[in-house]
Amino acid sequence: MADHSAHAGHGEHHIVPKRVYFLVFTALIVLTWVTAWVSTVELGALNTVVALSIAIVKASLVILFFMHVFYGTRLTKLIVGAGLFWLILLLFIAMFDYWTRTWVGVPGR
Amino acid sequence: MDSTVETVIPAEAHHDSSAVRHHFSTAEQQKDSATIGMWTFLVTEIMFFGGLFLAYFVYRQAYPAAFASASSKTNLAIGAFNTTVLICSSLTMALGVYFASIGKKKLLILFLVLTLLAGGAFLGVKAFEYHDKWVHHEVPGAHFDCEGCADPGHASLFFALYFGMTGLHASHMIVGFVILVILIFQASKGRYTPEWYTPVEMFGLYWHFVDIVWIFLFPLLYLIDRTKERLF
Amino acid sequence: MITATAPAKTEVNYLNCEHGLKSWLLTGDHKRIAVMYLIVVTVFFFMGGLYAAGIRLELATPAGDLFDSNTYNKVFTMHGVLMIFFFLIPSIPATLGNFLIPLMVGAKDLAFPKINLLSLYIYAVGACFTLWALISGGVDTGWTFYTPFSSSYSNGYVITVGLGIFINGFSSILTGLNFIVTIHRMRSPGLKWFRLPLFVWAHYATSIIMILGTPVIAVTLFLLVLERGLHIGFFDPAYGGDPVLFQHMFWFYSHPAVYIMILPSMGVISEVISTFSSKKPFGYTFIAFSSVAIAVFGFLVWGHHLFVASQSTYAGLVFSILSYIVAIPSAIKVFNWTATMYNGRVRLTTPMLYALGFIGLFTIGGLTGLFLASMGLDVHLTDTYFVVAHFHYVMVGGAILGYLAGIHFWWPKMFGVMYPETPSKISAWLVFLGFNLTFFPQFILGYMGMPRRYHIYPPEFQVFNVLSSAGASILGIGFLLPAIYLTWSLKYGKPAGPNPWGSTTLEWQTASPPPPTNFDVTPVITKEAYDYSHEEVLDIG
Amino acid sequence: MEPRSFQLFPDAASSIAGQVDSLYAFFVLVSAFFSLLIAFLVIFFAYKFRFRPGIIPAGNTDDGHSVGGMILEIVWSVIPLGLSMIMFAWGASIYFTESRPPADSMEIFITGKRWMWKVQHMEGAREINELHVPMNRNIKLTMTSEDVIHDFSIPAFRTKADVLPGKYTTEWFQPTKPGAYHIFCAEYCGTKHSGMVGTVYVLNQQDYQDWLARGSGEGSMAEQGQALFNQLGCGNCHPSLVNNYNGRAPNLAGIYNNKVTLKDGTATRADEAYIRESVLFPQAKIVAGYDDIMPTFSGLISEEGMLKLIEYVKSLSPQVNSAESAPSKPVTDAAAEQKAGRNPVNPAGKK
Repeated sequence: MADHSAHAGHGEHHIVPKRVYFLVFTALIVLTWVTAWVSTVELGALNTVVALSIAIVKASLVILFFMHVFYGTRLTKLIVGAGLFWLILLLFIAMFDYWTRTWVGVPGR
Repeated sequence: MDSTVETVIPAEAHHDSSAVRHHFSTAEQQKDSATIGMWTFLVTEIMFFGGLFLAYFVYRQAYPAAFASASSKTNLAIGAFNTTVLICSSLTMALGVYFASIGKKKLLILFLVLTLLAGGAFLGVKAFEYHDKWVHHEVPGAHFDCEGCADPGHASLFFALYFGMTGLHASHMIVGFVILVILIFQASKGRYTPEWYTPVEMFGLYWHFVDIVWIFLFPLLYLIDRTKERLF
Repeated sequence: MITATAPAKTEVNYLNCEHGLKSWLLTGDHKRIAVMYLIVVTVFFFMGGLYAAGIRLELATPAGDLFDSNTYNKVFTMHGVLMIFFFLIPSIPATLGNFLIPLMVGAKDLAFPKINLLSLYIYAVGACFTLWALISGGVDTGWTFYTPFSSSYSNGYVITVGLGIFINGFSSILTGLNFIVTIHRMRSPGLKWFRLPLFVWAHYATSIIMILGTPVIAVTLFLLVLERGLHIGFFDPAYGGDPVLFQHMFWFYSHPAVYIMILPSMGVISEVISTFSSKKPFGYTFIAFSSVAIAVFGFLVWGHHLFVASQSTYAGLVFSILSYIVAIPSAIKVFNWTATMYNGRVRLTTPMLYALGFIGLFTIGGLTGLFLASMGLDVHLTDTYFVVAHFHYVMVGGAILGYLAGIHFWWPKMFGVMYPETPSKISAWLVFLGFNLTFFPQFILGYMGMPRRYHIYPPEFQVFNVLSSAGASILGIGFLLPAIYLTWSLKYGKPAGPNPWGSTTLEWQTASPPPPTNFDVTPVITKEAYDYSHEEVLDIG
Repeated sequence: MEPRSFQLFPDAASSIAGQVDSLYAFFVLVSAFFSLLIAFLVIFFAYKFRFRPGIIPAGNTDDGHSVGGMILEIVWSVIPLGLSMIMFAWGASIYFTESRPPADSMEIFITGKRWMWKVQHMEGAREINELHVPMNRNIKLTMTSEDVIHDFSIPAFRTKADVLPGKYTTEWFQPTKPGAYHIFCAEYCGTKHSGMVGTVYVLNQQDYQDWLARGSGEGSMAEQGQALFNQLGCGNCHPSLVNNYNGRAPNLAGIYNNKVTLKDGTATRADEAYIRESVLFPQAKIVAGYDDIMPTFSGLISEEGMLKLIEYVKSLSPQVNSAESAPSKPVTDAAAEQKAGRNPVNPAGKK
C-alpha cells in the first residue's frame, strides 16, 4: 500500500471518549423536545424552517460523532458528502419542475 | 513482458493477523475497506429514502391544507417519546461499539441488549400507532375515511406516504433487530476483540443511519404545520 | 483458494484449481463469479434476442398477423426488460469488470468476495421473479412501467416483474459497491490513480451511478408495487397523485442507467484501441475524467425524457442545456480514441474491428441523441422510431459492440485459448452491417412519425420496416456466430499464452487463465498502464 | 385518406413544420459532417498506420499531454460545445413557440380514452378519432384523459403532447395545407395502443363552415355546460350573475383566469386546473370568506362533462369568452341536422 502509507494514521482506530457520546446524546434529547415544543407554537412559515433546521443539526451530530465521521478519513467524508449532495440534486431538480409549472400560464406547460 | 512489474513482494508478507482474509494485505486495509463499503451502502440507503422524501415534498407543496390537517392526526407526544427511545438506542449502540473497541465483552453484550430493547420498544409503539390509524380508518385504501381532515380527497396521499416512509423505516429496524440478535450471540461467544470488532462497528453505522432517517421523519410527519395545540 | 502459497505453476489456474459444482456455486473467486455471470447474461441476451426477432417478424407487415396486440405488447416489454435489466446493465461490469478489475489493480480479489457472490445470487433471484412472471403470462407495460397504466390498467404481472427488477437492483448496487472499495483500497503498491487502466476508470464512474441511481429506481418500483397491490395511490390522479412524479423518479435512475451500459463499454474500447495501436491512449487524463464527468452530469439530464410529458417549460430548458453539456465528454472520448490510432501501429484484429465499429456507431448514436435533447425537435421525434433507433445505436452499436470487443479481447485471458480468426472477423462484419441495416431505416421511420410500440402501422411505413427486419436477421446471425466459435474454442482453441496481443496492462502480466489468486507475487507498479515504448509488437491480425 | 405505399419524408402541414424541418436539416448536416469525419479518420488511420514489422511511426509516444495535444483537446471540446449551444438555443426557441398558444387561438377539446380520441368543438360538434380544423387558423387543443397517459401526436404538424388523467395539457398548431393527416397516440397506453389512431382533416375556411354547420344538435359546449350546471344543482349555491352574492359559495361570473384569494391567505389563478380541482376536491383550495360545505363531485362528472362545465364558467367571463375568436357563432339548433355532423366531410382536394 505504498501510496496509502501517507494516510496510514487515519486508519488507526480512534477511540472516542465516552464523554462525547453523552454530550451528543444530551443535545439530541434536548433538541427533540425543543422541536416538539416549537411545533405547538404559531410561527407561520418559520415552523417548517425550525423543524427542518433542528433535524439537520441532530442528524449532523449523529453522523459526526456517533458515526465517527468527524474522526474519519477524507474519503469517508467525501462519500457522505456525495450521498447528501446527490439527495439534494434529486430533490431540488425534480422540485424545480413543480415550482415552475405555472410560469408559462398554459395548462400542462 | 515485465515492464510494469519490477520488484516483487511475497504474497503473504503483509498478513499480520489471522483475522485478515486472504485477499487483504493488512488488517488496516481490511477495516478501511469495510468502513468505506458500509458508508457506500448507506449512501444507497440515503437515495433509497430520497425517492420517498421527494414524493413527500412534491405532495406537501401541492396540497398543504390536506397535509397540515392530516399530520395533525398523528400523536405528537407518542412521536416525541419514540424519537427519544430511538436516540437512547443510538447512544447504547455507540457505547456498545465503544466497549467492543476496548475489549469489555460483558459491557458490549449489555449495551447490545439495551439497544435491542430500545429498538423493540420503538417498534412496539409504532405498532400501537399503526393500530390506532387502522381503527380510525386512516389507512389509505377502500376503508379510508379521514374524519375532520381538511381536503380529505388528498389526505390519503399523506397517509400513503406516512405508511410508506415509516413502514420502510420500520422494516430497516426489523432487519437491524435480526442482525443485533446475531451480534449478541457472536459477542457472547467472544468473537469480537479490540483488534477485530468490525461487524459491531459496521452495524453501529447502520443503526445510527436508521436513527437519522427517523430524525427527519419525525418533523416531516408529526411536526410541520400541525394544528397548534398543547403538547400534552 | 489455499493455493495462494503454492509455488508458481502456470498449470494451476482458477478454472482447474478446484472441481465440482459446489466449488463453483460457493466460490468467492471473482473470476469464477465472472464466468458464471457470463453464462447467465448470455442466456438472457439470447432470450431478449428471441423477443427482438418476434418484434421484427411481426413488423415486417403493417397488419398484425403474427401476434395479437396483447402478445405483441408483452413481447416488446419482455425484450426491453430482459435486455436492459438482465443483460445490458450487468453485461460488462459483472463479467469483464468482475474478472478484470482485481487483475488490473493487482489485487487477489475484490474487496468483498462473499458480497460479490451474493450479488450473483440476488441477480438470480430477481431473474427468477421475472421469468416466473414471463411464464405466468408476461407483462405488457413496456420496460418504463409508466403509471397509471402499470398501477391500475395493465393486465400483466406487474408486481412480479417489478419485484424482480427491484431485487436485481441490489445485485447492481453490491457490484458497484465492491468495485468502488476495491479501486480505492485494493490497488497494488505504486498503482496510483493515474496509472490505472482506463477500463478501471470507466468502471469507477459506472459504480458511482450504480450506487447513487439504483436505489431510486428500487424505491420507485417499490411504490409502484404498493400502489398496484394495495391500491394506495402514490401516483394515482384519483387521489391527487402525479403520474409525472413517477416519470421523474423513474428517469432519475433510468437515464444514468444508459451510462451504466455505455461507460464500461467505453472502458473496453480504450483498452482495445490502445493495445491494437500499440500506443498509449491519446489524452489519457481527458478520457479518464470524461468518464467521471459523464457519471456526474448524467444525473442532471433525466428530464429530457419528459419534454412532452407536461413537465414545465423552464425545467425542460434546464434539462435540455445540461443534456448538451453531457454530450461533450462523450465527444472528447471519440476524438481521443481516433487520435490514439494516429502514429500508432494498427492491427485489425477482431476486437479492434468491433472497437472501430463501436466508434462509428456510437458517434451516430451520440449525435442523434443531440436531436432528442433539442426541445423543438424532441417534440416531433419523441416516442417515435427515431428514439428506438437512437438508443439502439447507443446500446447495441455502443454497449453490445463494446461488450463483444471486450469478450474477444479478453477471451484468451479468461480461458487461455484463442478463437478462430476468420469466423470471428466475419461475425464482426455481419454485426456491423446487419446492425446498420436494422436500425438506420428506423431514423427515417421516426422522422416520418411512426410511433414506437405500435403493433399495427400504416402501410406507407412498410418499406423501411422490411429493410429493418432483413437487417435484423443478418444481425442475429452475427450474434449467433461468436456463441458457436467461442464455445468451440474452449475445447479446440490454441493455447493463448499470457499476453497474446502484446498489451502492457497488468492483467496480461499473469498467466492465462490466471492463477486462483491472480498473481503469484503481489505486483509493485512503477509505471503507467500504457508504456509501449519498449514493447515488441506482435505480428498478428 | 389514400394509402401511400412509400414515403421518405413526412408531409409538412403546419406553420411550425417548416421551422422544425430546418432545425432537423441543420442537425442532420452537423451529424453527417462529424460522422463522416470520424469514419474517414478511422479508416484512413487504420490504413496509413497499419502495422508493418520494424516500422515505428515517428511520434508514436505522443500521448496527447504535449502542448499540441492540449490545444487539440481544447479545440475538440470547445467546437462541439459551441455547436451544441446553437442547437440548444434553436431548439428551445421553437419549443417556446410551441408552448404558448397565440391569444387568438380557437379552442378544441380532446379527451383520450383507451383506445379512442374524443373531440369536442366549442360550437357543440363532437367527433371520435377525427378532427376537423380550418386552415390558417391557430388552434389550441386542451386535452385530458379518462384513464391512462396518452399522447396526441400529429406528425404532419410536427407536434405532440402527452394527455394525462387528472390534469389538462395544451398543444397548439396552425394548419397550413388542406388534406388528411395521421393522428397517433404516441404514449403507450395498452393493448390497442396502435389502434388509437385517427385522422385530422384540414379544411379550407368555406368547407370548415359547411362542416361545422351540420352541428351536433346539442348546443354549444357552454350551453351544454349550463345544462349540466343546472342538472347537478350547482346554481343552488353558486350565483352566476354579476353582482349576485349569497355567502354560501363564490359567484362564478367573471372569475375565470382571475386571481382568487384563498382561506389560507394565498392567491391562485382560477384557471381550468383550479376549476377542475374545485369541483372534484372542493376542500383543497377554499376561497377566503366561504365555508367548507361543498360536497365532492368526484365520480359524478365525466371528463367531457367537466370540460363543458369549465366552458360554461368561462362563458360567464365576457372578456375571455373564447367565442369571440370563433369564426362565427355556428347554427347548432337545427334539429333536422342532428347527427349529420358526425359524418366527416371529405376535405377539399381529396376524392
